[in-house]
Amino acid sequence: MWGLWTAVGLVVAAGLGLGLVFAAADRVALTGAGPKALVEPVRSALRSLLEQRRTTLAPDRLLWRTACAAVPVLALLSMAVVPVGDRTLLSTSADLVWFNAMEALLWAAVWLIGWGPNAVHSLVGGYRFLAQGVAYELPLMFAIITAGLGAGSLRTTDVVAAQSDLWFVVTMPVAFVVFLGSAAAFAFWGPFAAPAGADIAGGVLSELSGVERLLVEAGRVVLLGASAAMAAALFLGGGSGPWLPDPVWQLLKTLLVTAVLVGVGRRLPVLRPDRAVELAWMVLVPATLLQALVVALLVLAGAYG
Amino acid sequence: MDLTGRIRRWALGRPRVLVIDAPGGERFRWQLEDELDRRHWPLALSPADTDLALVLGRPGAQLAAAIELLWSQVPQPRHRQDIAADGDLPAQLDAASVALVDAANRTEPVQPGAQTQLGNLGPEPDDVDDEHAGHSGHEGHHMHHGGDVAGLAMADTAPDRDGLTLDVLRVALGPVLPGWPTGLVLTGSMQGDVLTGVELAWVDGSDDPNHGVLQATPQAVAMDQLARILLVAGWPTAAAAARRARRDLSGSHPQRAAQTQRAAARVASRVRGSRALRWSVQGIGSTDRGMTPAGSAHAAGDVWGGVRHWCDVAAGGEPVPVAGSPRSLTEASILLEGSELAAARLVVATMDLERPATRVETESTGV
Amino acid sequence: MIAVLALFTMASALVVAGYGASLALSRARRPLEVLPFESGSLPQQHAVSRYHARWYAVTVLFLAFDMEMIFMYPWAVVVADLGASAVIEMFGFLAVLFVGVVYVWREGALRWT
Amino acid sequence: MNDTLLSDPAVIAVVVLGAVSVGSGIAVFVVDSMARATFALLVSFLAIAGVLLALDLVYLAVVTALMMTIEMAIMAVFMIMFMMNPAGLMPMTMVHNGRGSAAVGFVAFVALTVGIWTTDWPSRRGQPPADTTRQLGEAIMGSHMLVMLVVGIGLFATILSGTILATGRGRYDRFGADLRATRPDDPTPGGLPR
Repeated sequence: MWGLWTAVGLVVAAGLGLGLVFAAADRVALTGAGPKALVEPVRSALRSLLEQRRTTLAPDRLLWRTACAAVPVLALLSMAVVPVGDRTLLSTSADLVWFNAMEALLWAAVWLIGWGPNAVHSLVGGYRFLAQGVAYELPLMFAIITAGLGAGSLRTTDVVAAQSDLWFVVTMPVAFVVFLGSAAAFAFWGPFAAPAGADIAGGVLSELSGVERLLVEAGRVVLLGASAAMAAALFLGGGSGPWLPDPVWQLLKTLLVTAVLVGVGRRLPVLRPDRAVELAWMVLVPATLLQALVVALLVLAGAYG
Repeated sequence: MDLTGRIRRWALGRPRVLVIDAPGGERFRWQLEDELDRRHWPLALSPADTDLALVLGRPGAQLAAAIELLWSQVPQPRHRQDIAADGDLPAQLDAASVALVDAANRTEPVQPGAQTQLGNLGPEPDDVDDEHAGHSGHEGHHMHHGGDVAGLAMADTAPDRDGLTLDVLRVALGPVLPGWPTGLVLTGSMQGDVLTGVELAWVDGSDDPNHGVLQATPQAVAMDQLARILLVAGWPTAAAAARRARRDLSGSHPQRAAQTQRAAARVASRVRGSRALRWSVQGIGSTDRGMTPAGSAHAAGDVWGGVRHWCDVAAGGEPVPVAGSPRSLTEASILLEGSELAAARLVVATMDLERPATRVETESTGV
Repeated sequence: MIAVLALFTMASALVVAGYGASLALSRARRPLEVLPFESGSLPQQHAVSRYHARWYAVTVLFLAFDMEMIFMYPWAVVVADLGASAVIEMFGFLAVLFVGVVYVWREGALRWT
Repeated sequence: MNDTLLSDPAVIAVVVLGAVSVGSGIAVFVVDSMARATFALLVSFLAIAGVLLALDLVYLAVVTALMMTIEMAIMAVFMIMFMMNPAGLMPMTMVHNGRGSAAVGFVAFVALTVGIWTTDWPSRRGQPPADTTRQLGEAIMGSHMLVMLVVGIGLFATILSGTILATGRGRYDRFGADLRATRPDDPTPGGLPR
């Protein structure tokens, strides 16, 4: 029993740690401040805890508050299949689908955060999130399936093990990029931040203060951190690497993915969802399908051992 | 100092700032934003996000009412401060920061609930003489067909552009929104996120004699406009770069002029060269529905054309005239009719609206 | 299964702890009751009304295409065992659906109305 | 119930989640708000996913949660687009013809319950495989291939007919009667030139 709780505690700590790292990197990219910005996420979190909560006129309080709490819970649940060290907390025959499902549940949570407070900007933000979901859900699924296809298994540890000879990113570059981009879309961050855009005064976040804002913001960064770790596991060979122990490699790769994601994401303006829908269906879906076809043919040719 | 007090002080060390500026004080807003950027104090996007509300200039009656409402929406700990143009800006911000920490160490009295506020602040439309029924408008005797719930009416219905009869929501944008022109108010109806029945107006001006004179080069003004567009377009890093360039352009360092020019040109070419921005905003708010031929001398009258125009001016080059960019509020409201909310925000941010030179203060709204 | 339950419990406990910390640290215990933010104007109507999402046509396409995922996840696992026929069948299936996507695109239903 | 098949915690989970599922299913018809009704239904489906998880059918459980969440979110879009008073701010009732529907519901419930308890269910032969997802894949790509092909054509037909029914404009409105226009005439431009 203690073994289980230790493992769970480790996974939660890893999730929070990855989120903190992502938030700090994001802050550095945004303000151009030096390494001192590393404490800024902690300061922001504390500030949110000091702050009074808010409620609006005739809100749907039950759904609103539940949705706010759901965002960090879902982000942490998605950590169940992300390898910490050389194993995952949940190891089933459908790990990759689990990760996908936790992101899918955000459809409901984020829309409800927009719906809850009975406010115009927030509502528009919630609908923008669904529009983004319609655009990016399928490319994300295809990207995840491609990794599973290469390994012939939907178990994360099997996917990592299958990359002992060749990292998947070599044969699946499109899937790798699309995976990261779609993960950012579901965390409505960077170029996908339209649901929380400045043009709608923060959108789904516009009526949140205090601990509720903290929960949503923390959920977003934990999800992004978990996605970076998952990308390292699915496409960059997880913990494999010379000289250093596996967990160190895993951490280094995750940090690298985080840095690249933040660096690229903050260099771009928001890709407006009304345009992204068409682009996603006519460019990303065929591109990821072709990627899957290439990988399937490689599987038939025995390229993955 | 006790531990919780120290924690509070540290946590509030980088307060989030809601800047509310009365018309006429643009130049002063620039200085404030520069100082905030220097301190890494983030700009708040909404009252929920706010610790410090800073009021620039002396707002007229309409803006004062808006500030009162916004202030009621800011959660504790909070501090509101009027920032004076003739004072020492860093000292005023330091004082505001100290006052915020003080505010965090005491409890404010509970403010009246939202429904009461609606009764107190709201204009009682028809039934002012109706013994102030607005306080608890459950009776549903207001003019709206659906009756009121919690003191607020339900949305009306009207046919939309797909021929469906759905709800229309009366909305207002401005005067206080991130990246929104100072003092502009847009009222209209929304179906989904499509704006119809758009009307634009200016709120009353400042009555401060020191305000109203914008002494800045066209280049710096263009850079300011660019910063605003980039904020609305969701590109915060580029917006910060534009604000930095604006600061250098409006500063008086003759010996660094060449350097400043190069930096401004760099920002402008970064924005102009952004394919993602171009893809995202091209064709929005087009005055001629995208019929401008590719090699035309005029920039297309859409948001992208506007961005290019401002980039050219900001880089200190010869600007390409923008075809049919609206200057008056009437033209602008025609252009905004039927546009999506995000598109409308971009169009408004790109427009160079002519504000009446004298302050707009009618007899009835006089203080 | 038990592990998932434990993780859910701990994540929920963290949320509760967040609320607890907020209660301990924040001076104002009761949430602030405000009118919804409408950029400085009073709201005139309840915002939660019938909302016309202008991308509803895409959802039809999305739902149909999405259904196919139920097949594709298990398919990915067995490709290596079943060989070329599985790949041909799945991509034939996807090709048919993608013809549908192209049709929808040509009809302009991928654009917001 | 045979306790070699289901360990005790699993049985408890199935019972509790089953109750949650039924309870939130009832809530769908009790609440005033379209949003609440939709998400009560989602809770019901998620409880079913939990039941499947407790039965160690991981893939089915997770895919149920995934699909149903997305579908309920999209359903919420349509419910709130077309139903009056979607937030339930004014009291209203979610049911029409209450007596008739109650009767139909009751009869269906009784029929199903009787069916469940009177059927002579076969007892399990052998053990479930370690990898149920693989088993599912083999079934789909092997013996049930015809089903999948029919579903494929069905989905294709759904896409076409759904789009025709849902959109008011078509290619002739966009490219002109002879489909010759180089640029489509749309109210909102999209991400691609055509």
